[in-house]
Amino acid sequence: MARDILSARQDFPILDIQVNERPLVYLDNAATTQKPQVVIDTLRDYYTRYNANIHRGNYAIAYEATEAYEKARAKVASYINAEHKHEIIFTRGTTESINLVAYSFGERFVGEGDEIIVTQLEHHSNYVPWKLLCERKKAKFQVVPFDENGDLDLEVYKSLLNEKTRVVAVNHVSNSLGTINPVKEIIQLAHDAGAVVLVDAAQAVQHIEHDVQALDADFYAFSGHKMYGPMGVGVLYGKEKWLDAMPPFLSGGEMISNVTPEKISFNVLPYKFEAGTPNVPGPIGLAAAIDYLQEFDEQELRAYEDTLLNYGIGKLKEIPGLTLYGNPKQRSSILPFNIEGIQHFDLGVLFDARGVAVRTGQHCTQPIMDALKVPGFVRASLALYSNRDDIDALVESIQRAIKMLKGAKKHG
Amino acid sequence: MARDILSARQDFPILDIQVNERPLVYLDNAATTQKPQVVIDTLRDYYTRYNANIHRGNYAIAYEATEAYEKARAKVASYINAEHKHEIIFTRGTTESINLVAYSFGERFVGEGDEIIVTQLEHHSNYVPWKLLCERKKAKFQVVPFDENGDLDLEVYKSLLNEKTRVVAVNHVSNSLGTINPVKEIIQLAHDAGAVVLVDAAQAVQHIEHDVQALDADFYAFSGHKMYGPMGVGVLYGKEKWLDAMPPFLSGGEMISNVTPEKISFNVLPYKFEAGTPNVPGPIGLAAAIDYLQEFDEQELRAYEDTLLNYGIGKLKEIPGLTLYGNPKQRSSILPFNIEGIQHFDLGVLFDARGVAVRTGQHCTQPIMDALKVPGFVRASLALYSNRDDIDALVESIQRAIKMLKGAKKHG
Amino acid sequence: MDKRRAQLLEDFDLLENWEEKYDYLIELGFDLAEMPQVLKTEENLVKGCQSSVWFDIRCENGKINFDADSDSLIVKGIVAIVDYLYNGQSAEDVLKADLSIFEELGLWQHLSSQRGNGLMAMLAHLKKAATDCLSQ
Amino acid sequence: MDKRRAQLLEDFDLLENWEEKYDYLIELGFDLAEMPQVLKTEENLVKGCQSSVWFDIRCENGKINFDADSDSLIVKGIVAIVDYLYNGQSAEDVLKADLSIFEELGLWQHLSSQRGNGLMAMLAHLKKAATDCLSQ
Ligand SMILES: Cc1ncc(COP(=O)(O)O)c(C=O)c1O
Ligand SMILES: Cc1ncc(COP(=O)(O)O)c(C=O)c1O
Repeated sequence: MARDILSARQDFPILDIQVNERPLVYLDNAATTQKPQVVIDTLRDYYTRYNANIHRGNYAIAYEATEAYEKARAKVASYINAEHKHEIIFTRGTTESINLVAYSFGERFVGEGDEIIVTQLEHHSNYVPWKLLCERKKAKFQVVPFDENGDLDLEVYKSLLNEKTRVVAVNHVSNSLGTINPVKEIIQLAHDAGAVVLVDAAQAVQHIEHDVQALDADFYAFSGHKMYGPMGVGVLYGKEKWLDAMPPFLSGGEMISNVTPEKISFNVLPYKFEAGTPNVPGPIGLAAAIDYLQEFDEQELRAYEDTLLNYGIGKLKEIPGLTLYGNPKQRSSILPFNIEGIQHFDLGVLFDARGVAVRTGQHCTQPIMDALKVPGFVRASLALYSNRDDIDALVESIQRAIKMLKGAKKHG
Repeated sequence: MARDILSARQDFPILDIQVNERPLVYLDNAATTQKPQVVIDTLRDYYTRYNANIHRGNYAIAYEATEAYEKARAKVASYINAEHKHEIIFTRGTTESINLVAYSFGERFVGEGDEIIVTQLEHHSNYVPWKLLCERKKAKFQVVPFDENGDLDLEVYKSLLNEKTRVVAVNHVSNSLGTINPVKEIIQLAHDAGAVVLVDAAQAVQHIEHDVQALDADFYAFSGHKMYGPMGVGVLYGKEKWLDAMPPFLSGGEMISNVTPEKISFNVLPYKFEAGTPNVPGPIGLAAAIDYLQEFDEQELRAYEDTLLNYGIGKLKEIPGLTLYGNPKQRSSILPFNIEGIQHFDLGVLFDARGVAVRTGQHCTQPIMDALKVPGFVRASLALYSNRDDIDALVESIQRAIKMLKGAKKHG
Repeated sequence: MDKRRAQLLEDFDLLENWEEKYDYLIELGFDLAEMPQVLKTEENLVKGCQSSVWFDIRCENGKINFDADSDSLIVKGIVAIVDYLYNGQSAEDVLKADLSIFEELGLWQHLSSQRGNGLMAMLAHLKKAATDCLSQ
Repeated sequence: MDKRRAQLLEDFDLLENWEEKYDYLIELGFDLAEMPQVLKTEENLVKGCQSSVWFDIRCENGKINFDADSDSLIVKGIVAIVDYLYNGQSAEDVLKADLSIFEELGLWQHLSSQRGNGLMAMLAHLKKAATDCLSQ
């Protein structure tokens, strides 16, 4: 039987702390999520019982560590429905995953005159690596804009796609606006044009569908720390045919099969792309996070998060002077807003005085800010342990801040 | 007052476990070291009290996480005596640190016809990235051999150095033979020839001197997990002048100052080289490990480790049929050997049956194996918590294994 | 200057919680002399990550005078403290300026972890002006 | 084949600890028929990370026969188990072969975490030979 979602909160020890003499109201989940006790315990168990370097040790704790690490790979593969377990590469995070593809796939498959398409909704981590690749290779960098609702303009996308397009890089969920992009359609169109697609799932894999075969994604990247797992572990999924054809990225221990001064030959997948000692407890902790997530019914969880998001949207819209950014066809877990006449940074600081943690600024998405013509905004973002009390505390903090800042203005 | 080194053992919970019904005798410290309780507790404390994404959050736990992360940078800087704290770049480990330099410094400063010198004593992680760089850039790849004692042949080194030499990459301590290389002299000679030097300190920073200014190293790389710190964190030190002149390596969040479709500008040091969400508790845990190490007197610690190494060498030499590899002028913490007529892998497996963990194989140093003309060997390696009992257990295991394997042979 | 420091610390000490402290900071900001709009030039802009500060510094008879403003009310409060402590002081005194007051006020953690919040940059600007002033 | 499996499991079960189990494996290895030196060719070599295995597989009247050896005595013991279970069996039976016996013997963890230990490769060789054998 799946667990009651409202009971999740008790599993996260950090949610019990006090901040500035008030209980922590953590609404910066798009930046990083908190960790359930079981993940924290998994890390401690690793370090106190079977910490060892993996893959080459022939002793008991090395066997155990290797097995746990490789089982984590299998768990991730099944979570995102990869066809093969060796299509899962462990990295530090989404950023490294995307850079790996930009360097390695780019090295082999992108040349002068080729084209790469990203969108105006991308996080810098799925924008800058492609821009720099285009500079290195003299390829053309194309950006799909979004419309006034925060939805991608698919007509422009279609017009940009052509036989020179090599890569399309798009996020499934925008970390700034929460837009759920139609990646399945985007992928279909790209494939028809002969291009491969990298899906940045950093904000998607923990909230919405996460089936790489159903999407037919060529590459799929995400971070453990944003899905209740430890810091310092991320995933790159790649279709076997691409990973096989790509040259290695980082080189050194683990990814080598033969080394002489004349010639180096490389190991098989996935090891070819995992140079050096990995963050062994990272994937093991991530597997624990996936197990934890799967204690809940996935459909129920999505419904819960959607209902809470809509509750938040409704509450925010009642506040005079508040602008909620974007009104996309589908939205996930993100509440982006500003208050007229108040600087976003000030809001964040004043919220903190009441224990409410949100993010303010550009959210690593300067192209979005430029398009919206704002210097930044406040972003509250939800996780499975978020609840109506969190939203209510946020609303109360907004009202207090308005009073303080506008009151001061009058007085001043 | 510095602590008694023999008391260190009690701080490492894993050393109390049983393996195959015997106490664990962990002698694979060159692969990874175990973690003191204080490091494990630091990680738990982070995840239960102030887990947050850093540098951009304006709320209490983000302040605390950022401060702890940046204090860790300062601690590492002072541990290796870097001139500036922004010369410390956090990476996943030595392998990533070296790859960063090979890609970024290589991109900017290595061209066709240039030369790069490595040594035959290098770990693959300080060999393959340079070999691949040479292939990309059509540069010449030169290898300094070692002599029958396992010491580098400095005459050959001098003869290879010339005005075309751009980079010399050398480890301070060999992970296979334990040779302490004369890096100070090597650096001086390289500088005279106008080349920069990367020191692979993965096996040095926890055992011998670690003063980058005294060595005058241009780059200095090491791994947290080999110095009692957590997995998934490493360090690249680089002189400011080089880091400033180098292009970024990974790109994305954190390392950007301005992004438009036309132009990207990069953040200042050290952020320019830390793209994406870092493994925040990694450096914080590493700082705890450094604090822990500094509870001991460094000179005493080195003397203790040297005495233990010599005790081990003496004991091993008494075993008939045992070959101890290398006899370098100075050696640190590594005991490499084979037993005549017995396959190294079999030794490892049989040791494990008695709870003794060593590494067998090529130790990611195939060039060393090729030079010694052996397919592999056994490596026992020491840490600060190692003691004579460990060595005695190893010796007993060797004797048992000889009996089992040779006995079987006779019988068979 | 030391008296002013002590005064600030005493005032801050009376405040019960962070909300009151920020309230006080915001009030300080509103008491700051208004910066003439013409001085808010690109040149005088110290761009932080999330807020902007304008700073017009002048050397007059060996003394450092400045006008300043910020789009953030909280940052403006901080600017007001800098103003209270250093505006009109001798170049020598400004050269000795440090950020320890913000540490003592408990504001340091907040400011130091905001990369590019501009406070360090502000101070650097002031000191550079003071150096230039002395070498005139 | 199932009887042999059961026999092995029973034997292993009697052994008290890992030292005894390895001892038994080593003995099994010594009982393995010696592989003619001429068959230890480069072609017959299945190179593992830390040990080498030679494997000469033949299809004779729909049956799979092989000679094998290893430079590691422990691996040779494992080869002996493969020999005991599959040598001389019909190609059909060999095609059904899996590694579950090693799991049941408790050897799997040891073998699976040794990347490239050759056991998987050995099995792949056998199955390929069995397929070829059937399609002749
Ligand atoms: C000398 C040396 N260099 C580099 C490395 C690579 O370190 P890591 O695997 O932590 O990246 C190691 C350890 O395996 C080493 O011993
Ligand atoms: C959509 C998106 N892509 C990429 C990233 C980068 O992830 P990380 O910082 O974990 O590498 C993030 C998170 O910051 C994100 O939200």
